[in-house]
Amino acid sequence: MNLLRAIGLTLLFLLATLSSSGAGEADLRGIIANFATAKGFSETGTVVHDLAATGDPAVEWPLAALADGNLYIRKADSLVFVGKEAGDSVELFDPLSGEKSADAAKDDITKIKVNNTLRRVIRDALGTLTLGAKDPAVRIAAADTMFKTPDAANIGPLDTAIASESVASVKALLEQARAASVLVSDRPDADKLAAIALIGARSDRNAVSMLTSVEANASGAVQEAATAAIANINSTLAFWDAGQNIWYGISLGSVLLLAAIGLAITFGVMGVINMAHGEMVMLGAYTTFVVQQVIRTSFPGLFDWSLVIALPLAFLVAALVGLAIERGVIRFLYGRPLETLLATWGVSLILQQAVRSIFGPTNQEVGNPSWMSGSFNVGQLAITWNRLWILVFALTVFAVLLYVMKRTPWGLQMRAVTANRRMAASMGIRTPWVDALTFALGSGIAGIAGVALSQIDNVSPNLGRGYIIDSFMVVVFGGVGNLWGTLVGAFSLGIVNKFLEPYAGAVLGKIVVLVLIILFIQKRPRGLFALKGRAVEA
Amino acid sequence: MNKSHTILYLDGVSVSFDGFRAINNLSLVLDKGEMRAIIGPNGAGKTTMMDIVTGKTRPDEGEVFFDGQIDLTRHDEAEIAMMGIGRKFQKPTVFENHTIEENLMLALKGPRSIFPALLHRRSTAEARQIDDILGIIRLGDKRDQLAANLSHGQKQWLEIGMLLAQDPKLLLVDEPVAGMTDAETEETARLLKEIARDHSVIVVEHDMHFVRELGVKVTCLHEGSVLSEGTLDFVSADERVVEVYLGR
Amino acid sequence: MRGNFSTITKMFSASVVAAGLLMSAPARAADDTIKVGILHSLSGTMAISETTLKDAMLMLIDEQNAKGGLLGKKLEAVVVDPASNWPLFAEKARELISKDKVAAVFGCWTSVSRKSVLPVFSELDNILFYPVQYEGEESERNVFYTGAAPNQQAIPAVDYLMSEDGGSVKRWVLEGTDYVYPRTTNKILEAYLKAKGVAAEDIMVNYTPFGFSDWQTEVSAIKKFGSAGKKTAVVSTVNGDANVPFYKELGNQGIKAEDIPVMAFSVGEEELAGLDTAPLVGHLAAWNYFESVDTPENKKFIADWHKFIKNDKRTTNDPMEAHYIGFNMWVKAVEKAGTTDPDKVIDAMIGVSVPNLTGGYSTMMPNHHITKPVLIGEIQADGQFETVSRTPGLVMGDEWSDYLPDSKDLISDWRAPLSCGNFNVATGKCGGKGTN
Amino acid sequence: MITGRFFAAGADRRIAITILILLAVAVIVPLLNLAVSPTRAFYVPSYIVALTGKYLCYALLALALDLVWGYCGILSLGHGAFFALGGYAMGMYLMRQIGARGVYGNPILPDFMVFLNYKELPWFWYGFDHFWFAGLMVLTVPGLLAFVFGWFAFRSRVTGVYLSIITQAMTYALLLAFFRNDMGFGGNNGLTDFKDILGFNVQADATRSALFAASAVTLALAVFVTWATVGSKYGKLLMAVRDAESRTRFLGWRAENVKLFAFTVSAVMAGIAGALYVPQVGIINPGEFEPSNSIEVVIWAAVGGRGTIVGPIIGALLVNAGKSWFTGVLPEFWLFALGGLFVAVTLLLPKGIVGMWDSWRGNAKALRAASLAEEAGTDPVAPPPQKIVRSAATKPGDWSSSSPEPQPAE
Repeated sequence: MNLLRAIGLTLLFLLATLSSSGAGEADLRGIIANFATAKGFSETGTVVHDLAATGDPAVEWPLAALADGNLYIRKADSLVFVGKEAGDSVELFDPLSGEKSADAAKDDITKIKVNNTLRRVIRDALGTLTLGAKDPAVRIAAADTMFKTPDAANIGPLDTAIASESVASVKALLEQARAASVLVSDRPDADKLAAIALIGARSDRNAVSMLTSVEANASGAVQEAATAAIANINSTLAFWDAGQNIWYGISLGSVLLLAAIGLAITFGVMGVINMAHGEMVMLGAYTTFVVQQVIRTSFPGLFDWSLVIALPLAFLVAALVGLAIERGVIRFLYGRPLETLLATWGVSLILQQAVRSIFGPTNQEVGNPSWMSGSFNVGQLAITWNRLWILVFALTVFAVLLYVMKRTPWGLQMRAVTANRRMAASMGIRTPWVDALTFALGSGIAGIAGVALSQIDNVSPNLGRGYIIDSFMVVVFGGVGNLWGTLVGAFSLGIVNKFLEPYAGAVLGKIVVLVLIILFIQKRPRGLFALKGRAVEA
Repeated sequence: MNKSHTILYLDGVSVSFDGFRAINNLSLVLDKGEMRAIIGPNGAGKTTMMDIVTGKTRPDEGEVFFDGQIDLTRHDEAEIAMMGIGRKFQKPTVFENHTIEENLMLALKGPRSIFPALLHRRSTAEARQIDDILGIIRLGDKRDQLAANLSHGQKQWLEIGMLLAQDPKLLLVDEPVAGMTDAETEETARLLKEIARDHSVIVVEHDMHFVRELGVKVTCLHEGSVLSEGTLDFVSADERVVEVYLGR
Repeated sequence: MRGNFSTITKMFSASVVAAGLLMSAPARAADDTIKVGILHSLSGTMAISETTLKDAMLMLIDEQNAKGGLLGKKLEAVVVDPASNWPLFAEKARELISKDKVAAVFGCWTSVSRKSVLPVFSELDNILFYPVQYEGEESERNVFYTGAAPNQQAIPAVDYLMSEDGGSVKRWVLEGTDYVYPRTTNKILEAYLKAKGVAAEDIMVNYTPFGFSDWQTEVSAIKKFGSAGKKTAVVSTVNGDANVPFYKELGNQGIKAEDIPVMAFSVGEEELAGLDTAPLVGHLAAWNYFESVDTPENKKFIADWHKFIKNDKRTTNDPMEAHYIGFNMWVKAVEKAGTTDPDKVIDAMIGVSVPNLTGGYSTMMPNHHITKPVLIGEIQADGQFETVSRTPGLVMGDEWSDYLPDSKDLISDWRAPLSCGNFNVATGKCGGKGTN
Repeated sequence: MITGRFFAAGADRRIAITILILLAVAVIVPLLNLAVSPTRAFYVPSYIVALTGKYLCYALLALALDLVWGYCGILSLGHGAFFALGGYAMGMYLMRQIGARGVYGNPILPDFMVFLNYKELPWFWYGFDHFWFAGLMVLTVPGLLAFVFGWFAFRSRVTGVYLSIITQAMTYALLLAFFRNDMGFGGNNGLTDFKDILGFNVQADATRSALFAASAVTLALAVFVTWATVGSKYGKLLMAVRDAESRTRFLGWRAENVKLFAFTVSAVMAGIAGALYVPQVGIINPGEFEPSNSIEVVIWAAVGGRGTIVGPIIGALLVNAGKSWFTGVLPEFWLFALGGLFVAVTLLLPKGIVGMWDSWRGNAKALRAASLAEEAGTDPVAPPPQKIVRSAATKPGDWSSSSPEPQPAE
């Protein structure tokens, strides 16, 4: 394997230095045809190398297709094609000209198998080939690849690329890639020390990874420099690790907040112990699933908007179900909180089984729109987009809710009914109506929480069960009836949990958090932000 | 000041909830055997004062002494109750799922731990005491009925009866005639006066007729402190009191 | 109103009485059918996996009936719901055997459900077919294990990762859900890796609770562990529900299969159906069957399945194949024994050989485990696995791992005269290791 | 004395009948199982013995819960934890009895410890080879946990919903803890593969019958003890705390001690139920700590009628029989049925079957209690306008106009 790569890279080096003379199309076809006869991954790998060795930019497309598993051999004539699946058949294109050939049935063609190792080989080969690409993003990816798979042979092409690079940030990456390659070459120690300094400045995990292998293989000054650089990076990383824990804690907190915030309304404001709250979250998640299904089949272009479309629908679905529960069950049980607990538990069983009967018991696929995928770095902190959006979303929901409660007539009525029902009723507020709408609001918010949670968790009938206990803990910890308490409760539980996790492990961490909550409730029986005074104790 | 003759001694007591000062530098002294009426508008701190005396609320500052030497701020409700302070709530609170007799039995003075209660058998002395109290509160013919079925006024009496069963030295009675008919009010006043003969009593009440009927010293609270103190006539002549009650 | 309440009470009591009567009514003993018990959770947390197996069994029984039944009688499926509740598994097993008089039971998922019904099966002497991969360390007379033992899944998977094709992995993360299967599998793997010369500091073991959903810390720990300059892989025994958030986090934190591949033992087509697999292409799983396997038997099986379940999107998976094999073996053994009497069938089972779906034959071995090929597959963008490696021959399930100190001397052979599930070759006695 | 009261009091006839039925069942069922030939009509098959034995343990658990919920207003959503702890104590004894008969043949270490490479028995397993010690632990472990938990919670006056939720947190934390393999309790698999109890094979019909009889007798005893407790002055006090906790405090009672005693006794009863349950079902694992299990216990008590002694027993038997029947006959629908039962009982039968029966039969005491409620209006759909709506959902089902639970969360 390493041998293969070495051969490949030497060839690449050769071609790069010889500049892109380009082999004839016939030669390329000849090499590509070898795919049909190659047996096993290593032989296919050889063909990839041969192809890359030509240095012809035309091989980029077939190689990329191979990496994606889209390169096929037609059984009838052993010709190689780039394929594109279209229903039951596959559209075939010539690998070099891109000319469309006749469609083929799946049975008539064989896919050329790739595995991780082969994909890596292709990635490396493409890395060198795409150093001169027009798109800076592709050049960055190439530089990144070459940094991770350093090879003395890369120095040449990298030098060429650095000389012609105009974007400063890309240039820096290319220089780091070159430094990495210098470290595995037999260049003099002085060059290597300079390279270590350059890489040390990166101060990220990849740099540590790179320097660790240098440390293991080098000796003398180079080794010492590597050790020092590693120690240096590690101390920086330790700082970032703490930051990372906080970020993870905030992120977990935002999930808890989303799950609990609807409960803060139904439980906190209305005093209804809604055990079916988790199922409202689940309904929201399933609404997202249905929306995505419709979009996938009918409007594929709208996929990135699917969550935005799902939000109001999820709110509506959950709110309507909430309304039905309130009108059908809960309104008969006001003032008997523990009985609402039992009744809503029953409702939750029914909802779960209903969803199971309709959608089946298995997980449903809810895709991440492109803007929710991947991550970006802040310093050494990898922040995933979905977590960030969920945080933003949770805070937005919180702010809107706070606004509704504090600044709108409806919120005023809601608070009036909570504070003094009789008085509110005598002032012309239709209290049953306010009750129903408040419960619907709480449920609706649980529904939109479901949209967000569908992005990070299973969409299955059991989805809600996983959140219900945590949600109650958050609301109780924060102080019932206080939205700010819920906010603070969610984030503090999230952060405490994430700080405990690396030391105690996930299981023990969670147990410790639960025990802490139990002890905390002893100390402050009404939570963090409890109202004090006579009124609440009466 | 010498506390030895006092049954209740409050000095400089303050308590606040979330910044709201419910009791503000309140001082109040009740002599042994005295009956005192406390009046004051809503929010004057009457109930909070009772909460402090009975150990439900801890004062932020100030002294609270019972019987001259017992510092009440160091004890909780049950201890204070055992020392001899009985309290009737504003809203009559009796055990609605128990019979009247059982209500009294639970209130009777005696050991208050679990195991004696488990093995308890009613003695003839206890039965006699219960009979006596039933006579005083005029519920003898309803002894086997559930408390839930009593009228509002009867529940008030039952609660007073439960206080009597405790045999306290000091009774705190919060709005005993709220919601009573005139006849019942009169009867209650008579009952309280009878009780006051051998107990110290504090009565909180809005009903001026009732207070007048009691004919005792009156303290008017306002915004957590004593506004005026003296006979009812004296207090009701006080301009500040008039202002507080009638509004500016 | 009062009247209404009485009516309701009356109705309620009436229905209770009716329920009682139905309960106590003796099961109509129909001699013209052979009953087959299906003991899979249809509700609760395990329903997600087990419901499919119930349907698969119903399909297999239908097909067998279409072929004319068994011993001239029709087969009749008796479905019960143990509701993911382990004591209920035992109760339902007892009910199936004692009340419904089934000839064999196909069911359970997870070791705990199997362990809870074991005493029932040995007491009432009936047969259980267990279709899921498990940790081994067990061989019971009344149980046939059609799922993979660790050596039919874990060890070939690790071998593949260590090979050049697999990326010559040098550093290992053993990530699992905290229960017996991952614990035992990881114990075996640790011993195996150390025997292969992997240093202790190159192995990281971590456990998370069931249904764990916040993987940020764990994934970043994997990333950190993987940045030591050696090729790193994750061997995941993460169970069921926790997988989706795990893979989502992997994808989002940018852990690519080319850099740190994840080899899973509990992730099959069914689990992937709940995921967008595009960011996961190249991550691996080891099973004895993939839906993508291109054989005529498999094609027919999938077509039958889609027809039966009336949904072209439903996937097939390894435990379904295990039931397919187990059921066919049982049918064959019953035919061979000429009776459904469990005692005779148990004896007849050993040596029975039936086609599996991956183009070969599986045989029931004397240790009540079967022979299977081991396939390593890579996740594809369409949610299927692409086989990247396949053991050259069939692998025989090894119930007592050779890599655990306390079980390496044990073997199981249920043929007479040995008839022992834990025969100690060192002491020559049946009954485990003896003194410690 | 107490026994005199037992036979004399007409109102308590129901208790006497229950106890007599239980004792009779304890004798007759084993007889019908062991002495009657399987072909006869009266034969009780073994699986029915095992099944009903299990139900009796559930009934005991429901009765234990009812003591704190029905009589003291403490809605514990964590009683499953006490049940499971009692079960684990018994399970540990049964594990030790396996001895060298485990698959690895290790005379000291249970199988799961062998394959998890334990070298020696963890300290907390010491002593469990003796039945008396295990029996003691069955009582003390749940009792101690309840005592410590209750001591903290009641002293800090954690009530109502808060208490319910922290009891749930307690059982959830224990669930997670027992799932951990490092705890030394067998992790997810729990304890299983039992062989002997007191030298008798747990699989044998005779042992099963004996366990069944033991369960029935224990339940009868528990009924008697609960009845005696509830009927004593302490029992009155318990209900007084339920109905007006602050009043009891101002009368000088320590409400926290009153609750703590009931909570601890109840936990011990739950522990005994668990200990009887384990040898009959043959497994104990962390699933028993599942919060949903504890919630289900509450519904048993509610269905039968909380605040009564016979109610929880009837409820537990009926719901579990229904569950067995439904999961066999209509497996896909049984959750609908269970969920529907939860809703229907809370809405239509707030007093449960027994309470309903009482008001139906015009039982004098119940009528008296109901009279006031009827005054307040009996229509559950339209709450009477003259009362505060939140507390006015009072229906004929309620005992009285005052809510029997602690105050709402607000």
